[in-house]
Amino acid sequence: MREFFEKLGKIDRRIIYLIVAIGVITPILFKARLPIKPLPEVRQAFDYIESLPESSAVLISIDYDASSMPELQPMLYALLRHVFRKNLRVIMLGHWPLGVPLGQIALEDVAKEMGKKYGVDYCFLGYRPGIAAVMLNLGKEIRSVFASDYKYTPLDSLPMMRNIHNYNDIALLIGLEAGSVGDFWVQFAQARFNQKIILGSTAVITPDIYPYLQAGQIVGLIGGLRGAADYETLVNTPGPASIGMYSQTVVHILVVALIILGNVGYFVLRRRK
Amino acid sequence: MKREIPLAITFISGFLLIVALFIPHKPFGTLQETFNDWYIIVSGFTMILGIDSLLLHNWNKVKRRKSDWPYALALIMSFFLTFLWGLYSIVYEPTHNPFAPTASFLKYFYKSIFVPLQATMFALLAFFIASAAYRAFRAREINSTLLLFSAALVMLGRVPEGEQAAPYVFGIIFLLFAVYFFIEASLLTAGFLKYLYIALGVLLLAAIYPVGKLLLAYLPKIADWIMNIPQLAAKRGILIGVALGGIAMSLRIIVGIERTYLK
Amino acid sequence: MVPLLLSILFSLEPVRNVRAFDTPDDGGGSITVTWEIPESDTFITRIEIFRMEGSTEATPELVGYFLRPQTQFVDNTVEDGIPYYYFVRIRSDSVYVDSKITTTPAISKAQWFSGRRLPALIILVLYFGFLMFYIFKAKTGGSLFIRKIAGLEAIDEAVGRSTEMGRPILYILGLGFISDIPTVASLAILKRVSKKAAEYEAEVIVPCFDPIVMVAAQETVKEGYLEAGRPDLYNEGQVFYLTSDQFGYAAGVDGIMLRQRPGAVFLQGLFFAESLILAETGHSIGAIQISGTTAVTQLPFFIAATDYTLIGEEMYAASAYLSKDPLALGTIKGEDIAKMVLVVLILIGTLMETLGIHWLSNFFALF
Amino acid sequence: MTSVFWTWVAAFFTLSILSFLYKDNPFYKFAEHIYVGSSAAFYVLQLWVFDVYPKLVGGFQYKVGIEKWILIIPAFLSVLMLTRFIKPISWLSRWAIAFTVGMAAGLGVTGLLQGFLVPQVKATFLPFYVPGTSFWNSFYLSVNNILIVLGTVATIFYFYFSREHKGALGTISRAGITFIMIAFGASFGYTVMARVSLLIGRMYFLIHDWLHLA
Repeated sequence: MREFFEKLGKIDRRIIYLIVAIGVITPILFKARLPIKPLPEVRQAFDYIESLPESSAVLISIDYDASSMPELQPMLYALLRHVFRKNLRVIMLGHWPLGVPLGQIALEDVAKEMGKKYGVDYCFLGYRPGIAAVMLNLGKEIRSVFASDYKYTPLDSLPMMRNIHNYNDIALLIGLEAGSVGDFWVQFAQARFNQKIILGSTAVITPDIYPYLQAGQIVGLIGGLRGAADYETLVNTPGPASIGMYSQTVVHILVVALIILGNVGYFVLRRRK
Repeated sequence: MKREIPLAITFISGFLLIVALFIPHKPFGTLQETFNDWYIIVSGFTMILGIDSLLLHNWNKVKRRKSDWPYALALIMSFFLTFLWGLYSIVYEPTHNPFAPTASFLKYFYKSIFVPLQATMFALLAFFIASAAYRAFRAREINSTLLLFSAALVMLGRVPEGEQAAPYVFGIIFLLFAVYFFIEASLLTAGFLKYLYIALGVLLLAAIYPVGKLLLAYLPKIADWIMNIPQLAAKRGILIGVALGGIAMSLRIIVGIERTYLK
Repeated sequence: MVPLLLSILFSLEPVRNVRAFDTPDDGGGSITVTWEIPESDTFITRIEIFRMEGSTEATPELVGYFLRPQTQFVDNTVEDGIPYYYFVRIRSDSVYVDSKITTTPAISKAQWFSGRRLPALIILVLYFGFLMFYIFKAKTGGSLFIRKIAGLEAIDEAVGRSTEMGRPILYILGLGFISDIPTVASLAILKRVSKKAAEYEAEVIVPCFDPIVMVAAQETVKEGYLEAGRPDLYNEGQVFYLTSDQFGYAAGVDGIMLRQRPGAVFLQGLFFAESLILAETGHSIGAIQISGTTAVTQLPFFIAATDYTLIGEEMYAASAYLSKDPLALGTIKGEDIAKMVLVVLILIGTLMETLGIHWLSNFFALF
Repeated sequence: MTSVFWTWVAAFFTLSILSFLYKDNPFYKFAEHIYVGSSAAFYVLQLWVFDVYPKLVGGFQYKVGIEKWILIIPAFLSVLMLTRFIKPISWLSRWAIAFTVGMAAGLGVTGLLQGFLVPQVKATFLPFYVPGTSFWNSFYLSVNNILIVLGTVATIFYFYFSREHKGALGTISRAGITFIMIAFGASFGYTVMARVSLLIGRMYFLIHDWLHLA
């Protein structure tokens, strides 16, 4: 009996790794889902997109790279599905050069799935250096920074872009943020051009973005994997985030349980000394 | 001379940057950016030394047939293959930029080799965070107990349905503590400490239900409170110390008291 | 006639009090324009700012616009020394009214002192004063006490134990560049570690993330060996470059830990998410680990996974603590006095806020 | 077909890195060495394309007058750095290091002063009494402010070095370490979610994209 308690105090780390792995994998394999109550700021974002008239233009900015992919990519998929289902048009660009291709993958994926056409329903502009400069020029004329799309097709050859020149022609801007680019969007696009903005962010920077929501500078906020799961739920397309939420809860409880076990072992051991 | 000139260079460049903070006039107003540009240029050329060091280090392993030398060779080859692939994208592909979305470098190397390696290394943290918590979070004394509790509260407060699990988790913790106190008490002879332990044990048992109710109703709020009040206060204290210490360290460097790479 | 009629209909009044002046505290090339919007103007869809160069007679040029009510515009397209005049036009769709043209010319110029930063200057001069005072005091003698810092006391022991086990010492400088102060602080500790290691004839391995840090670390280790009187033991291959990728570096260092089995691991400098990967692997090979960083978010992981941790400022105090250089110790005393002053300041500030006096907090907000 | 091939490549590297959790093995060794080598090359390319080329080559091409010719200084410092390849004059590289260390000191002062010291002190000027919607609301907000101020002050005292932590200083610095420990626990707990998200992302890739199981 005593030996058993002592063992609790020093479980081999590999067993802990195994427990965590099982905790993550099982819910994914069985597509287990928790009943998710979306947070109000996520619902706000969803409702805003719902309210947009058909064929409005939505600008999506990819401001993250591979290391934040697990949180922001599911968010992007859910948003794209919603936007395309509402028959809105998507213009995609980005300020993190190494993340921009990740945005393109998602865009092509969802477009194919929903039968959307390049140049008519969506287009991909890519990356240009200079964060503030790009944002300010988008207020004047999009062609002054992006004369052409990523394949060097002039914007005027893309049917959907013919009447789009600046923020006036863009109904909504969605920024997916892993760093400080979101602050720039608020500072330049919202404060100067009154652009409506929804920000999606990694869990780490979400606390920094909350003040914008409270001040009414953004019309919605989707934070972390939790936010992504909320959005998937709202759009009713369960994906990696909603499935992941189960794993999250399981792993968190497992870790707390492990801490308790460790302490039980520790106290029994200490008692003997 | 070998010592004085570097010290003078350090003094001048450090001093100029500080003065520049207060002078908007040219060239001081943009000095920080200018220096940053210079730094980037110097660091770009120093990369040659870095790569030389990396390749030589591994080439020596290959040459001397040290253990694991085939891996060292794989490292050298992967360096050159990646580098040449990038060069190919610069020279032969229409965008002349390996980081353009259409470049084969980005499409294949970056997406299928680099990203999985990076993301998986990063993902290892989920395992390590569990093993570190298990090993280190022991209620040794009052402070480590507080650390443990605040970690557990925030952890459960951040996940959906966390508040459903929390009452059970903390109920078990309280129960265990109570049992511990009773055992301690049973081993003591009658006295103040014995009754104190018994009282603590009873108190913990009595607290299980109300605390459980409280957690069920307010857990996410409690977690936020911990983050926004005590967490913030300590973080701020540490940051003020870091700022004072860092400025003092900078001054020591500028006036030449601190010279790590010089005698 | 029609616009005039419509403007009466919508009661579009021109903006008032248009002022243009040189933007203060800047490097020139900038004029700030401010104005007031009459409360009756509720139909504004666009605000346009026009500029005339040289005189009020010149052709107006559109220099900026807003799509929402704003009362300030910074024109960064001006040249120093030329007089400019401005007026502001507000629109409600196709209807517009212009404000009066500014009467005094605005001329941009660069300032030699940023008044906005005066508080920062005062704080800096005071703080430098404290530090210099205690440096001079230390010069004239008088020993200074410094409390025990467990993590620093453990350095010699860790190096010694590692040597006894016949294992090398691994020193990790983190992901900082040399332009980050924590990296420089870490180099100071590295010097001490390599000196001790040279005395014990133990090997120090330093894998680097940044090439400039690598060069500086090579010089530092060489200097440490020289101070110990064993320059013969130093070899350049001990300090080498791995990669500038965060997790590539972590993967490489993990490999070194597993295969070279260091007896002591130092993690000192600036760390990000990789901190725990390194510290857990170090723990799994049974090395004594001494960590230190100023990155507040990574400190919990170091506390959990390593044997000793230098928290924030303790890392900066390390070089003074280890070298026992009286001048450096003098600055530590200066820091402590500054802390007392700050605490008093914080208490005064909170008291003033409680009483509804915001003078002090406004002073600090001047940045 | 190619996409299937590249998915397998990605899965191979993912599993190789994960195998490290069990113990060091040839797969991890291989993946690790490939990672270090290729990422080093990756950053050389990135540094060239995004930094050195536009700043130095671009600078010499497009800048004029003094702004152009001043670029000789960093070019010269770079040459000094490279003297390390020539042993007899390698000490010249210390001049270049001296410049970078001086920059560290200068940026250290300005950055810490502007970015940390003044804003953090200012943010701690909190009133001890906050009027709220009700007595208890006001009480709650006021106590929060008092806790923040006291916690900050106590933590500052923990870093008081030049006196033994005994007596009053001992008491307050112990309160400081209590705050620090609560903060570390909370910060640890806060990060778990983000880290687990990363693992979920990888597992989802393996199960969904590679094995097509879910």
